Amino acid sequence: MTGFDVQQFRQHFAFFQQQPDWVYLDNAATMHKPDAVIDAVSAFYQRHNSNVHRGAHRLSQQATAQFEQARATVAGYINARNNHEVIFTSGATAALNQIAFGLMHTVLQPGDRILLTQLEHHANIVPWQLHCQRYGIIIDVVPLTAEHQLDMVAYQQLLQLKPKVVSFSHISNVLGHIQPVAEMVRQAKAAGAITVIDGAQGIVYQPADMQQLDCDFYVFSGHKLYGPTGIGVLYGKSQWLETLTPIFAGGEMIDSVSFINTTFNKLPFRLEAGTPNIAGAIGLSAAIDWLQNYNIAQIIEHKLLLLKAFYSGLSAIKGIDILSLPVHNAGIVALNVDGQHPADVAELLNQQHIAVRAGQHCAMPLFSYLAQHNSAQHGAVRCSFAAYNTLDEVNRCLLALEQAVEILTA
Amino acid sequence: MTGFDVQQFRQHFAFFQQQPDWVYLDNAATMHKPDAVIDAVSAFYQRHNSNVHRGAHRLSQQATAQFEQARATVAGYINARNNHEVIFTSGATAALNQIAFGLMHTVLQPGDRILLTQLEHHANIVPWQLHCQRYGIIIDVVPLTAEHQLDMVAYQQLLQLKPKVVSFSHISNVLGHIQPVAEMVRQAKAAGAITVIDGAQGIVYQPADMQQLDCDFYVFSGHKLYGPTGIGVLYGKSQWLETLTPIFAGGEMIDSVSFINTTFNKLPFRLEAGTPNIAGAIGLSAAIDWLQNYNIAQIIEHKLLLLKAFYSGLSAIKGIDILSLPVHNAGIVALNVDGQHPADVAELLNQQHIAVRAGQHCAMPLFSYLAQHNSAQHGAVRCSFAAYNTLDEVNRCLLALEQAVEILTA
Amino acid sequence: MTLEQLLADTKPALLEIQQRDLTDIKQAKDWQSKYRVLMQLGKKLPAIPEKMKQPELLVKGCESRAWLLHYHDKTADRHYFVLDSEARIVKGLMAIMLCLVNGMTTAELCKFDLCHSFDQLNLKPYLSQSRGNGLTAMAERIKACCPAK
Amino acid sequence: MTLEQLLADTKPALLEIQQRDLTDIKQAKDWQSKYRVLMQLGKKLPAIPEKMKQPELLVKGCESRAWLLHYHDKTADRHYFVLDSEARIVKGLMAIMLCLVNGMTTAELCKFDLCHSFDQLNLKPYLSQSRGNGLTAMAERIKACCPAK
Ligand SMILES: Cc1ncc(COP(=O)(O)O)c(C=O)c1O
Ligand SMILES: Cc1ncc(COP(=O)(O)O)c(C=O)c1O
Repeated sequence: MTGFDVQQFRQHFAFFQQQPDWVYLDNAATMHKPDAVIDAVSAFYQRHNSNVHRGAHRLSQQATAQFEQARATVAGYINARNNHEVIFTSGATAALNQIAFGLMHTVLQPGDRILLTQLEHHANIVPWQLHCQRYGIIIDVVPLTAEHQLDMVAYQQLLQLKPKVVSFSHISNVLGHIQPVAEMVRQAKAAGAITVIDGAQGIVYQPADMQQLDCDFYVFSGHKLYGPTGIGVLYGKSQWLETLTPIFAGGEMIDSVSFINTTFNKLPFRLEAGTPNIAGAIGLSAAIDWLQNYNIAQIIEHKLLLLKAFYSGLSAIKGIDILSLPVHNAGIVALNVDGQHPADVAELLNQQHIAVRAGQHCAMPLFSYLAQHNSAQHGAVRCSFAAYNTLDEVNRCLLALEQAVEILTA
Repeated sequence: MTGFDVQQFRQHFAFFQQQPDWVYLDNAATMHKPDAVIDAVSAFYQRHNSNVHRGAHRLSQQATAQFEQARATVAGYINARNNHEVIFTSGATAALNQIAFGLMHTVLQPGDRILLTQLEHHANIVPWQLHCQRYGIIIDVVPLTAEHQLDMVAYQQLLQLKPKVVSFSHISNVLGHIQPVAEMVRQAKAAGAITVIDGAQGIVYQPADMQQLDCDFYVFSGHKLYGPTGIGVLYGKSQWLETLTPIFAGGEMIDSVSFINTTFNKLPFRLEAGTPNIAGAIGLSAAIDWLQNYNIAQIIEHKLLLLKAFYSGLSAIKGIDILSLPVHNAGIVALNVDGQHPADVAELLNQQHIAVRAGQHCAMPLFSYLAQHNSAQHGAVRCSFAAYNTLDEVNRCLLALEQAVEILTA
Repeated sequence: MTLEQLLADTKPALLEIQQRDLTDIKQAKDWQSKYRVLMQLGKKLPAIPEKMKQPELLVKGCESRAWLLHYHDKTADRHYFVLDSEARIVKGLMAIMLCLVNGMTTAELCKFDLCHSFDQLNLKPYLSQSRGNGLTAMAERIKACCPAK
Repeated sequence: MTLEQLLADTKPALLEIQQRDLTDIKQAKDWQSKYRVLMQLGKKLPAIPEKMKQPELLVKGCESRAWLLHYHDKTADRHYFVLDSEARIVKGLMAIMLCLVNGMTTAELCKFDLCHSFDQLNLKPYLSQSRGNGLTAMAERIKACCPAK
């Protein structure tokens, strides 16, 4: 019994009234938005719409104040040292690209090494690959153990190769496994590396404390944290944000422009070229404000209950191969039905109005590893749970899965 | 007398009911949003919210269909040859950066030249500068005539230097002058150059026809076209979009990923890494759908009426120095009060609830040119008119300006 | 295995689907029955041997892979296709698609409206704009065999 | 012109502003009167000579430029400032800011709440988060003269 009232929580989401037939378990892809977020976005457009940082008029000054307040809200939520350590981007992918692009030349030189892991999302692989190939930088990869956990012994050994940058995800978007990020940052720092955390899934599970974690960069997307699409956060320590070469140049990010020479503005503006997603930032901060009405520990407990019920239900269905571990799991379960293509399983769930995702979940390197050990050569079905999911929905999903297995193996 | 009913048009904007005291003439910075746009964004979140291109479930398929329909709407509006020639970005600035970054190496080689103009927005200068400096590419600049028009003789001469890329704005965001883009594209193509048009202001004045203009790239921002913030459009001919190196790498834009090798997906996905601004794209297409209820020729005529009234009122105020020409003007007027700092003028207008912008409007090179010829060394006050502005508002602005002059010159 | 053989093997399968299964699908009482039929369809088509699955035949759908082989009998102006997919339901749906277009002339193929036909079979939702199941991609690839005007 | 001279010239100007103009502003009947006073304030402050306007003194506001000189009398622990701005209204507002903080000790400066004081003068709207008029930037720069804990 948790103190968390899921029915009360659910009432904040118009989506569930609009789509009462559906059980939405594709939360790792994107989350639904509480009314507070939708209303904040509408209210901005209806009452305060203006461009920011530019206005000689009060409307623009008010819009700017709201936008900067949104930055302060995010900074407060992740306990940044300074508001200007929060850079608004269009999403986690954009943020990771800014980091990878921005560290080339300035920090990373030909022959240097960086360290990633086998379970990263493509957004934390491809940006590095593209630039590293071009500049002659070597990428090492932390392998997994038989339990699909990061191999921490190998991690320590790879750190001895003195990578200049170590970048890893807080929580795997496929398996749901919570990585030991605090320990990983500590070891990486001891080895002298810059640490980058892909928090796209992590921030949803639990607010991350930048001063405590003490990583150099942390990124996430608004749309996965009850917020709007098109907005994301690049947190960085001032020193490193100052070092990054901006990936975008334009309006507000420069200080003076001539055809001879251009100088950059200070943080956060130097990394926010052009008109930002003002309504997006305001919507994200509304999401955070709203979320803080709830006790995060109770939400975690509620999700744990769902997870337990799901695992125990799964064990009663024949031929289910579960790729995710139940411990240190943030509420994401990857699974397969023995010998069946995950697309077929997902399609039969879809017919029963259970929304899940099937495939390789933008983590092909992880699946090429998993394929050696499991029935995962075609990817997996992923059920991802959010705070607004109920035990009843877990049961509906289990029943639908049973039905799917029956049809597939008839 | 135009057939355009501005009061009816205005009723679609909640903003004017919410802020009845204000005369908003900062439309070149951002425009207000009709209810249709705000409602479309809310409705997406309330009813259809899901991630796109990924779903094994119908919710995601519906969201994808809406997102792709938005692309089709934009493509139709600009008469693109193919829907996939429309790439969604976070704004015009992002689009211009993608082009500049993407042409380096693939098209532009050390020693090559590109051609810009003296009146570009920073977003069409700094991205080129940054990459060109690094790769040893030479930037030439089309100068202005005494009337602050592009010097077309000089343009032809500079084209003889065989620039590989020519990039210019459709409409100056400072002066409002409509450039002879069709002729400029024709000449640039005859000289063998790739043509890029910064349509951030142009698309607001008039839908641009890609097949008729036949430029290679055209970019604009949603928020200046009655749409949401955080969304923009990069139009490009398929051939050139295929050539661009993606500035962002990530989820959907790749085809297969391993730590050894990664291959890109086809258009439009290869240039849209990560979760796009789904609600933003849907909002922009709602703006276009809504706008098409009106006759664009009548809107242009209405704006011309406003402009005429404004110019004739200005001529009655002593000491006004107008930088913009009234002919071929899209509804943007840059001016100064003799000997006064534009920030002071704008502040006195602000006190009277007239929202205008003062400064260099992200076009410093233009102002360093204008400063040699005019009272413009500190920038200018910019009054920019939209279809929803009324003659009454023009008059209120003129009265306020008179009052400001009186106070400043007392 | 040669293309000729594959084409030859595909023909009777399509005939059977057309004559029996399509009616079954159209008349299925519940979704379960419909899916049971769909999943059988795929099995009836011959599989494309692994070594014939050249990368350029791959039809990119996001979540499952499929392959398409095209043969144009120029003398008779007839288009023939063979396809395969990793996922059974998708393969079943693609088999139906194949039934509808196999043996068409260029003119027929060009004006053929797949969406409409799927609609009549109560299968329209599968032809959404999503690339999710690769079905739309397959439809596009088939259409692309129709020469540009 | 030296910093000493500038400081010396600034002092009486600030005194006059403090004693006369601030009350005028507070009691202004309409915005026009308030602005007429504001615009006079700037004129009372001595201008910083062009050649003393070093780039590092520039306070970046988006729409008009301003410069700040800081002098810390370490013996008496007093902070003194001189400023200039291209725009008259902004300069007037900054002059008020200066009145409030000139001659403060480090401790006083650190705990000084500019926003609150502006509020009392009915000038709060000018200290928004906007960098538009450079006023907030100036306030931040003044505060930055206060050593970090
Ligand atoms: C772990 C992880 N990293 C990065 C991303 C990319 O996020 P976005 O698509 O919002 O840019 C995702 C989401 O798909 C993710 O789960
Ligand atoms: C001509 C021109 N180009 C580019 C831009 C940049 O647009 P955005 O800030 O929306 O990226 C603007 C708007 O400020 C503009 O007026």
